[in-house]
Amino acid sequence: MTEALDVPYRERERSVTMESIGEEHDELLTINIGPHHPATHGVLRLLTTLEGEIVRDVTPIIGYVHTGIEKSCEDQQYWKVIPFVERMDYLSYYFNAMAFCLAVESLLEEEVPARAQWLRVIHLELNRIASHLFWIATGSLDIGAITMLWWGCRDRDLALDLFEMSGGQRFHTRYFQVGGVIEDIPPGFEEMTRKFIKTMYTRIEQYLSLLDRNEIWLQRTKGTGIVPLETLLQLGVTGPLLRAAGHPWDLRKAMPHSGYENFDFTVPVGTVGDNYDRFRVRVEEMRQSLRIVEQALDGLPEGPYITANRKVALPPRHELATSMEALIHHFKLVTEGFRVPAGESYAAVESPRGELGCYVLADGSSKPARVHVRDPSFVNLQALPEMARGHLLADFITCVAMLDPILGGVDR
Amino acid sequence: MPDATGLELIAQRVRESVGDDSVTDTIFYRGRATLDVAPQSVHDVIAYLRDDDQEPWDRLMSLHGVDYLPAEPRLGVHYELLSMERADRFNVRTRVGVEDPRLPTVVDVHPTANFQEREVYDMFGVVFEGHPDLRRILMPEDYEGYPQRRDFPMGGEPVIYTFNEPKLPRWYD
Amino acid sequence: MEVTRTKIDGDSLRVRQLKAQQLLRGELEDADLEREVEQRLLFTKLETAQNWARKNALFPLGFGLACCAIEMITVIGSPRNDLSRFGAEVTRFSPRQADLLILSGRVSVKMAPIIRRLYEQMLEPKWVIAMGACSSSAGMFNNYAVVQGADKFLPVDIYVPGCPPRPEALIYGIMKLQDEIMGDPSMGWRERYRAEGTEEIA
Amino acid sequence: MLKSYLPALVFLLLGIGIGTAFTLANYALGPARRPIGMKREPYESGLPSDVRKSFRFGISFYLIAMLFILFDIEVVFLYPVAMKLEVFGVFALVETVVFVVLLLIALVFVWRRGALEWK
Repeated sequence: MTEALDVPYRERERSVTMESIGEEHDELLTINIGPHHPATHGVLRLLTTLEGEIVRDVTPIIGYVHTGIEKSCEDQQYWKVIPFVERMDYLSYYFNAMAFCLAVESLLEEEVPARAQWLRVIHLELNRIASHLFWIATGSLDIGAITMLWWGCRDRDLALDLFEMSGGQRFHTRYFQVGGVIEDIPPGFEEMTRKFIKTMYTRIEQYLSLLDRNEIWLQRTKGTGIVPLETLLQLGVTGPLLRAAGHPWDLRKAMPHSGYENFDFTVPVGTVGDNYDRFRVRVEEMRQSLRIVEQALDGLPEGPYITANRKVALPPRHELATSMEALIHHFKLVTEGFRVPAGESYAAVESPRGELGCYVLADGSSKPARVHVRDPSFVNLQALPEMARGHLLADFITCVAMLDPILGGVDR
Repeated sequence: MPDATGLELIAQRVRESVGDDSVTDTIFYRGRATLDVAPQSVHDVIAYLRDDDQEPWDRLMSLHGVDYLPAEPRLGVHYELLSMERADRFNVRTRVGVEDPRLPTVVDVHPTANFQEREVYDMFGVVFEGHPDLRRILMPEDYEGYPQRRDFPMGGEPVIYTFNEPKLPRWYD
Repeated sequence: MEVTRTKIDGDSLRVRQLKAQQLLRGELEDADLEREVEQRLLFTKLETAQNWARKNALFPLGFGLACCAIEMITVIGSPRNDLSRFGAEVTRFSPRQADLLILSGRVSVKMAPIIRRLYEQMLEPKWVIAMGACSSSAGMFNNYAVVQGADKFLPVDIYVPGCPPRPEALIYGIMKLQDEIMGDPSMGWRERYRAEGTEEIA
Repeated sequence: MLKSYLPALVFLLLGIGIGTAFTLANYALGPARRPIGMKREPYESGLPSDVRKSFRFGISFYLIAMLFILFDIEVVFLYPVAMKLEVFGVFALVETVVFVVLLLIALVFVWRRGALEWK
């Protein structure tokens, strides 16, 4: 492995050529804001060419946490793929599982009962809040507000307690199954969620009171990292970045799936498209998610929490003792898993960072032939050089913070 | 999602404007419209669908590669198109053989394809002609082989469970 | 260092304070002085004192790879279970000022030489915690892209199981590391449970 | 005469003593391990660094450094006055006020000339 390092690194990174900067400067400094750096939210390497404090050119180089998840998924049965897919974008794990389940359900033409859909929406929105809380914690840490790290992590723990209560674990709970949800929510879940919602409304006021009238925060975020809307659309950027630039594209409103149409919530849209708008759009999204969870809890329908089709869903444990069919179904599912008829499907979900689509190719066996996840951070990362060229290095770090890339999803 | 007839209409329009042999097949399955396109005319079809068609598909959401190993033109490349006005999705697919996987790039039509084409090149070995900076994006620069092809070994280590491993080393080979 | 605790009630506490005051003012004579000094002083080797100081001032290198990094930041950042109780919550981002490397996340093949370089640039004496299943043994990613266990290219001291391990699990791992720094014989479960025949097959 | 400078001398010796003690303690107390591999290499977020020794920083950094020295070191002069204000009496107070006003004029001049904006 060491000889690979003797090759001078610069020659291998041919893409950073000086032509793009015009005349030759002896003061140009090409450095790596590299894989190990406090401000890159993971192992993202930004090969930046600086002239003094001005960023002249940026080349994101990724792949440092590439785990070959899509290749591993091809070796697992369908219901074993969910833990792999959840670990791609490790801050919004429910959204990965949701996209995969939607894709497989559309292949199976499986109808998910209403209660399962509403439970899924509750967990998706709680996960959006938890993801935005972590973004506001580390994002403001990059800009200098250390208090936000303690506040953000403190409130995020409340949300993770809810996941632990319903799914059994704080992270990657594998709560979503193909065809519904693995377990109904325990009795105390509803009160804890309502208490969480009440505290979160006041906590969001606290964040805004700390940040929104803070002169340093306003000067660092207002007017920095502006990218014209047309460039964003051409670069395929979706999510809060696009909405902050004034384009109200939200998959939950445009192409609602799994019951989003019967909740009323508004889509926050920015005007200028700078970092301050991105900050306000995400904070407002947290409030809207709270409203959605509140409405979902009020109108949670009764009924089964997973599809009754025993070919796909495991039968309940107590039935195994009595009925022979349940035993056979259970045995068939556990050993070989359910078979999906040959075909392809692409399902997209609005994750906290943008459109998260999952493409599944089924070849009739019980293992997917190909699972590809279109990760929003991977596509949004292409907008980073547009934000940074010609601005100060400090604003560049703010842009990375407000872009909120999750490197697990970028590198898959 | 354009239904079966809508798909045929689109295919018809594409054949007229881009070329008769450009569209090889149209598949409508489980509510998903897929247009199979000949490899060399991908760029023209996508440009046509974006600009001159009466129902424009102006956004490219995802570009990903697939390895249909048993089927003959093995490597497939999918273009997930999205129209934000009509909130509708459409899929264009091309099939390329393994011997010379060449495809014209669509970066000039949709700049978002830059990273995604590099990933398809890195994982499947499909060369996109005209791509501004075609290099490996996920694997190390000097990595040989295209990991996500189905004939590429999974790698990793065999997990040893047995207690008599010292007596019968690597019995599973 | 056995520490015996005796119950101090009201008046004997007053007596102790007066005695300490006289000791400081130097008014105690030989017999009293001997006994007082005997009770107050602590004799130890330089080695133990050094380890004790190192144990309680671990500087972790701020090093996040994947999902375990989020749990590590929660351990450092969230007030509920934080690391400042062990004096280890100051994460330094330059290897020159860090002596504990917490490998939080999956170690990919492309990242391994960089981690090796960081490890070599760290301060002596340095320790490595492999946090989570992925860095301990590549967890469920038994494929081409992940190094099968960080101990293939780094000497790892503590393996913390879990995917991701709970914050309390990481803190327990750090407490175990502190025992190891003190050279506590209770480490090494194989000796404690006399578990012959379970050595890893290299 | 030597009497009045003794504290300064002791302070100087103590400073040097503590400084060297800490640097040398590392060799005495630290583990005797030979530095392996890339210990000597410069740290650039985990990658081999290509910054040439001949690299010269831009002129703006020099300007900011000068401004910093100009305005920040003045605080050092205020300390002794603040310590012994009642001994020096009103005269010292007036003098420091004049001193600060002069600095303010300099600051306004620099600010108007635009040296504070980053070019």
